[in-house]
Amino acid sequence: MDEILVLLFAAVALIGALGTYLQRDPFNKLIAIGITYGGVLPFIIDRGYLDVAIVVSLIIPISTIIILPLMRRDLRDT
Amino acid sequence: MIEYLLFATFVGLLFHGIHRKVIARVQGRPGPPIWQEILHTLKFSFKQTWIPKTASQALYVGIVFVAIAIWSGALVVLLTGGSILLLFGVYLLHKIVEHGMGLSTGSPYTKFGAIRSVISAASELPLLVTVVAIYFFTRSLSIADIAAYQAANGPLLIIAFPAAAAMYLVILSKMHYGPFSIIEAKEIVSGNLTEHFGVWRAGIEVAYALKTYVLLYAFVLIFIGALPFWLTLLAMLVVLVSLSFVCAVTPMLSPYDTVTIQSLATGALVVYIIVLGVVMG
Amino acid sequence: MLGEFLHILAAAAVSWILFVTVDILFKLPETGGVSGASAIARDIEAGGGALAGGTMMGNIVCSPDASAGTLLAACGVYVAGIPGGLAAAVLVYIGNRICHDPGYAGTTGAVLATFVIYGFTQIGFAATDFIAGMVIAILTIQGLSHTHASRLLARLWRVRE
Amino acid sequence: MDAVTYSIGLAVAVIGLIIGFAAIVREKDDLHRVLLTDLAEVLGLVVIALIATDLAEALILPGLVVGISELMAVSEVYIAKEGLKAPEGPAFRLEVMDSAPGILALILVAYGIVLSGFTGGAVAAVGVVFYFMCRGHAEQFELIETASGYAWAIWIAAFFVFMFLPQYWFFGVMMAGGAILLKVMAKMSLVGTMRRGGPDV
Amino acid sequence: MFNLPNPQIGGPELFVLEFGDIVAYFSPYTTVLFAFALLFTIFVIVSRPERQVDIAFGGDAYYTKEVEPGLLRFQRFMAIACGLATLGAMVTGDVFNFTLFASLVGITNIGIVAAYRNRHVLNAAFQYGIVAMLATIPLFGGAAIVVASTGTLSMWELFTTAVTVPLIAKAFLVLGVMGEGMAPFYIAKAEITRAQGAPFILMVHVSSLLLFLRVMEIVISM
Amino acid sequence: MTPHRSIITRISATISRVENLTGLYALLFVIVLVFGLITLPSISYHEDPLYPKTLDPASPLDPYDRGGVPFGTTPVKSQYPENSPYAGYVTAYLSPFSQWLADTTLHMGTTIVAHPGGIIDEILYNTRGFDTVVETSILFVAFAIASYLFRRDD
Amino acid sequence: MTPEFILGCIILIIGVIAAGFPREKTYLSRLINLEIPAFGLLLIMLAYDEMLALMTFIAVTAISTFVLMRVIERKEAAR
Amino acid sequence: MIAIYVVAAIAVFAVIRATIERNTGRKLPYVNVMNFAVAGAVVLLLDHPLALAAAAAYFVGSTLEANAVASTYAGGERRG
Repeated sequence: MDEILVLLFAAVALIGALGTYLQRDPFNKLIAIGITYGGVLPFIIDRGYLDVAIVVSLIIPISTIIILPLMRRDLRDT
Repeated sequence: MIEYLLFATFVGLLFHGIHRKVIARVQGRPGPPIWQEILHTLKFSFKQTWIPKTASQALYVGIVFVAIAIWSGALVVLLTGGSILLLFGVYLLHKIVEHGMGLSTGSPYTKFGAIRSVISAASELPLLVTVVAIYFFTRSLSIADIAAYQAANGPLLIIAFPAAAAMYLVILSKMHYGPFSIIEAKEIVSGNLTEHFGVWRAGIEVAYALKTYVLLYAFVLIFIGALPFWLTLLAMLVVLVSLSFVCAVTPMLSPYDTVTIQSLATGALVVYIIVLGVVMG
Repeated sequence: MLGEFLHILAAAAVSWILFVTVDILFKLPETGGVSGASAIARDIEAGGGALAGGTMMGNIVCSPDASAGTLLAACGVYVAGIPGGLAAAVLVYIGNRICHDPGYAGTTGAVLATFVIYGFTQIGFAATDFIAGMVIAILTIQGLSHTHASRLLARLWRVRE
Repeated sequence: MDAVTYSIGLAVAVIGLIIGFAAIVREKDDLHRVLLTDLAEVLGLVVIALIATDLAEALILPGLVVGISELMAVSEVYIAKEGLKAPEGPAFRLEVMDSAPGILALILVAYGIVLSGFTGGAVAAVGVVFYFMCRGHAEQFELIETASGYAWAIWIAAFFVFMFLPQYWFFGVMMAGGAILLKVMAKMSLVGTMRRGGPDV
Repeated sequence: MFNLPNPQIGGPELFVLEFGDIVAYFSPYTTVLFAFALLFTIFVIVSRPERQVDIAFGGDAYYTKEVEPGLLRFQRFMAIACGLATLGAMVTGDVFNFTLFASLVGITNIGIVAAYRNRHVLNAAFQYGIVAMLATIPLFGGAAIVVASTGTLSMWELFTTAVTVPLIAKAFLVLGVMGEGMAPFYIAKAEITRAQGAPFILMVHVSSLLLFLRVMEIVISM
Repeated sequence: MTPHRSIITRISATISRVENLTGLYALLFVIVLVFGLITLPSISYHEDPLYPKTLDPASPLDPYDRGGVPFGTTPVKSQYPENSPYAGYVTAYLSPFSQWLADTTLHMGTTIVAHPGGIIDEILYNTRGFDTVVETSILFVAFAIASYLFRRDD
Repeated sequence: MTPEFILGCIILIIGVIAAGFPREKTYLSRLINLEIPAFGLLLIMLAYDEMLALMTFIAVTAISTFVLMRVIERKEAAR
Repeated sequence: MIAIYVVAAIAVFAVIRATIERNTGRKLPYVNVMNFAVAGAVVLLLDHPLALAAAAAYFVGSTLEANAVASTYAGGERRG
C-alpha cells in the first residue's frame, strides 16, 4: 500500500469517524460507523491478516444490529 | 515478654486515667482518680458475661481476641526492632476491630459506631504518609535502622517535623474524648462498645490500653530516638499530656468534617513528600 | 496507462449492461425484498426519482444482487480463475440467504459474470479491469444522481414489462 | 516498536484518559457513567497495547474479560437499583433477524471452537448472543452455569498440570484451551439469554 | 536463588512459592497480612450473621430482621471468594497478578453488597461498582507502564535498586487499589455498612485495608 | 444549614454524598494524570522486553511465528525460565488441523496460533498461568453476581 | 510509526471526545459514539500486530454493546 | 495497476457524498458504492483466494448492516 492509498483509505476512516461524531440522527451515526470500518478494513488486509478481517467484518455488522432495537420507531415516536 | 505485656497494659490503663484526669482539670472539674481505668477493667472482668442473642457469635467473641492479639503483636514488633510498616499495618487492622465490634452485635447503636468508624477511615492516611516520609530519610523502615539514623543525625522530630505532626494527628484521632472520636460519641450511647460488656469489655479495655502504649511508644521511638527506659516513659507521658490538653479544649467535630480535616492534612503531607522527592532526588 | 483506463471503461460498460439486465430480468424493480428497500425507494421518489428505479436501488443496497455477483465474480476470477468465480457465486448465495433475499439474481449474476469475465480475460482484458469497472458501474447507478438513475431504471423496467 | 512510538502513544492515551475522566467528573446521570466507564476501559487497553510484545496480548486478554464481566455485574446492579423491567409490548423484529442469526451464529461458533481459548470463547459467544437476541431462547441457566463451573475446574486442573507435572504440558494445553473456550462462551452467552425473561419470546 | 532484595522494608523472605514467572513469597510482613486475611476468612466460614434489631418509631416495638437463606448462601460464597482473593493478593510476587487479585477483590465486594434489596445499599453498591471498574484502568495501566519501562513485572526484579519504576506507575497502582478497595473514600462503604451480614460486610473492609497495606509495601519497595 | 458555611463544611457536604463518589475518584485520577503528563517524557521504553515479537510476513504463522520445532524447544525469553522447564514446547506446537492450515494457506496465522498451542498459550497457561486462574475466577464471580440478581425475582 | 498507528491515535482522540462530550446527550448517541474509540484501539493493536487481542476485543465490544443496549432499552421503556 | 487507485478514489468520493447527504434513505446507496469499492480494494490489495472470502464477508456483512438499518428506518417488519 503506497502513500496515496494510505491517504485515501485514511480519509475514508476519518470522514466516517468525524461523521459519526458530528451527525445527530442516530441512523446517520450508525451508517457513519459502517463507513469508518470501510476505511479501516484495507489496513487489516494490507498486513495480510485475512482471517481476522473476515471475523471482524462479520462481527461489526452484528454489533450494529445489536444497537438497532434502541431505534425502533414505535419506541422513539412515543 | 509476658511480664512486659502486663506492664504495658498496666501503664496504658494508667495513661487512660491520667488522660481523663488532665482533661477534667483543664475543664475545671475534679475528675476521676487516675487508677480509675484499672479498677474499671478489673470490675468488668468479674461481672456476669454472656453473648447477645442477636449477635453473630463467633465474630462477637473472636474480635476481642483479635484486638488483644494485634496490639500485643505490635508491641513485640516495636521491642524487637521490626518494620514500622508492620506497625502501620496493625494500626489499619485496628480499624477492622472497630468495624467488627460494631457490626457483629446487631444493635443499631453499635452499628452506628461501626459506620462512623468506616467514615473516619481517612484517619489512617496520615500515618501512611509518615511512613513514606520516614523512608525518604532513612531508606529503611526497620525500627533498628531508624534508631541508628537518629543516633547519627539527630531526632526525626526536627528533621521531618511534618511527618511527626502527622503521626501526632493519628494518635490524637485515636484518643478518647478527642475532637476525632466520633465513634464513641455519646449521642450513639457508647458507639461500637455498647454491646460488649463483662469480660469482653475488659478484654477490649486491655487491648485499648496496649494500643495507647504502643502508639505513644512508637512516636517516641520513631521521632525522638532510643532513650533509656525511664526517659522513654517520661517522654510518652509528656506527649500524652499534650494530647489531653488538645482533647480538653477542642469540641468534637461532625463526622464528615473529621474526614475532611484528615484528608486535607494528608493532602498537605503528600505535597510535602512530593517536594521532598524533588528536592532529595 | 491510458490503455488500461480504456479497458476499465469498457469493462464498466460490459458489467453495467450485464448486471442491469440480470436484475431487471429477475424483477428487482417490482417490489422491495425487505421493508428497508421500500423505504429507500420512497425516499428516492420523494427526492424526485422514479419508484420502480428506487426499488431496484433499494434492493441492491439491501441484498447482494447481480451487481454484487459481478463484482465478487470478478474478484474470484482475479484470484483463482473460473473456480474462484464459482466460489464467489456460492458466497453470494450465502449472502442472499443471510440478507433475507428470496431471489437468485445475485447467484445467477455471479455465475454469468464468471464466464463473461473469463471470456474477456482471454482477449486481453485483466480481471482487475472488471473489478474497477464494476465499481464504476455501480457508481453510475447509486452514486452520481439518484434522480436520473432511478428514472433510467424505471424506463428500462417499463421496456421489460 | 521504537521508543518514540511508545512515548507518543502513551501521551495520546494519557490525554484521552484526561478527556474521558473529565467527562466522568462532569457527568451526573448514572447510566451515562456506565457508558463512560466502557470508554475508559478502551483507553486502559490502549496503555496495555503499547507494550508491544507478546506479553501485551497476554495481559490484554484477561483485561478484556475482566472489563466485560464487571460491566455485566454493574449493569445488573443498576437494573436492580432502578427497579427496571423488561420493555412491554411486541418484540422488535426485522426481516434479517429471521435469516441472518442462524448462518452467522453457525459460522462464528464453529470458528470460535477452532480458535479455542479466550478469543474463541469471545467470538463464539458473539454468535450465541446474536442468536439468542434474535430468536429468543429457552431458559437453561442451570445447565450453562454447571457447564461453566466444570470448565473452571478443568482449567484449574490444567494449571496444576503445568505447574507440577510439566512433562504432561501437551495435555495441559489442550485442557486449558478447551476449558477456557467453554467457560468464556458459556458465561457470555448467558448475557444473550438475559435480554427477556420467560421462554415464550 | 531467590533473595528478597530489600529486607529492610518487609523483612527477609521466609518461604517462596513458584508458579512459572510468578513467584509468590512470604516475608514477615506479608505473612502477618496473610494470617489476618486467613483468620477473617475462617470467621466468614464459621459464623452466622447477626440479626439486626429494628426499632419502630413512635412505640416500644422492635423486631429482629430475618436472614434470607438464599441471600446468606450467596453472600457467604462471595465473602469466601473475597477472602481467597485477599490471600492471593497478600503473597503474590508479580505486579500484574496483584492487580488481577485486586480487581477480583473489587468485584467480590460488589457482589457481597449487591444482593440486598435495600435501595440505598444498592445505590451505594452501584456507585462503588462504577469506581471499582474505573479503578481497573489505573491498576492495569500502572502494571503496563511498569512492564514497558522496566521490562519486567516480577517484584523480585523491581525491588532491586537497579530498576527504577516511573512515579506515575506507582501513583496509578495506589490509585487503583484505592478505587478497588475504596480504602480512603469510604462514603459508599458507609452506606454499604448499613446492610446486614456482619461477617461478610466485614470482609469488604478487611480485604480493602489489607490490599492497601500490601500496595504500600510494593510501592515503597519499588 | 447556616448561610455562612466554612470551606471545610462545604467539602464535607460534598464528600458525604454517595452520588459524588465517582466524580471525586475521577477528579483525583485526572489530577494524577495531569501530573503524569508532565513526567511522561522521562518514561522511556525498555528496549529488551520479555517475550519479544518477531515478524516474518512470509511465514504462514505470521504475527506469531517464533520459530522452533514442534515438540521440541523454542527459545522463549521469559522471566524465570528455570521455573517452567517445558517453556517453549507449547510455542512451536501445531495440532494436526492447524498444521494442515499452515501448510495450505499463508494468511491464517492468527487462527493457526489460536488453536491450542502457540506463544500466547505459552504465556497464558504456562509461564503466567496463575494470572489466568485469577482471571477466570473474576469471570466466574462477576457472572455469578449478574445471574443471581437476574434470577432473584423469578 | 506506521500509518495505522497515527490513524489509530487520531481516531482514538476523536472518539474519546465524541463519547465523552457527544453533541446530543442521549444514551443512544453516546453508545454509538463509543464505537469510534474502539476503532482507534483496533488500529493501534493492528499497528503492533496484536491480532488475537484485536479479535477478542472486537468480539467483547459487541457483547458489551449488547449489555449496554439491554440496560438502555429498559431505561427507555421505564420513561 | 491503476484499478486500485480508481477504486479507492471512488470510495472517497462515495463517502463524501454519503456524508453530505442528509436523508437516511438516500444516504444508503452512496454507502453501498463505498462497500463495492472497499470489497474490490480488498482483493486488489492482496491477491489470494482467502482475500475473496474476506471481500465477500465484508460485502455481505455491510449489506446486512445496511439492510437492517434501512428496515429499522422503515419501522421494522410489518405485522398483520
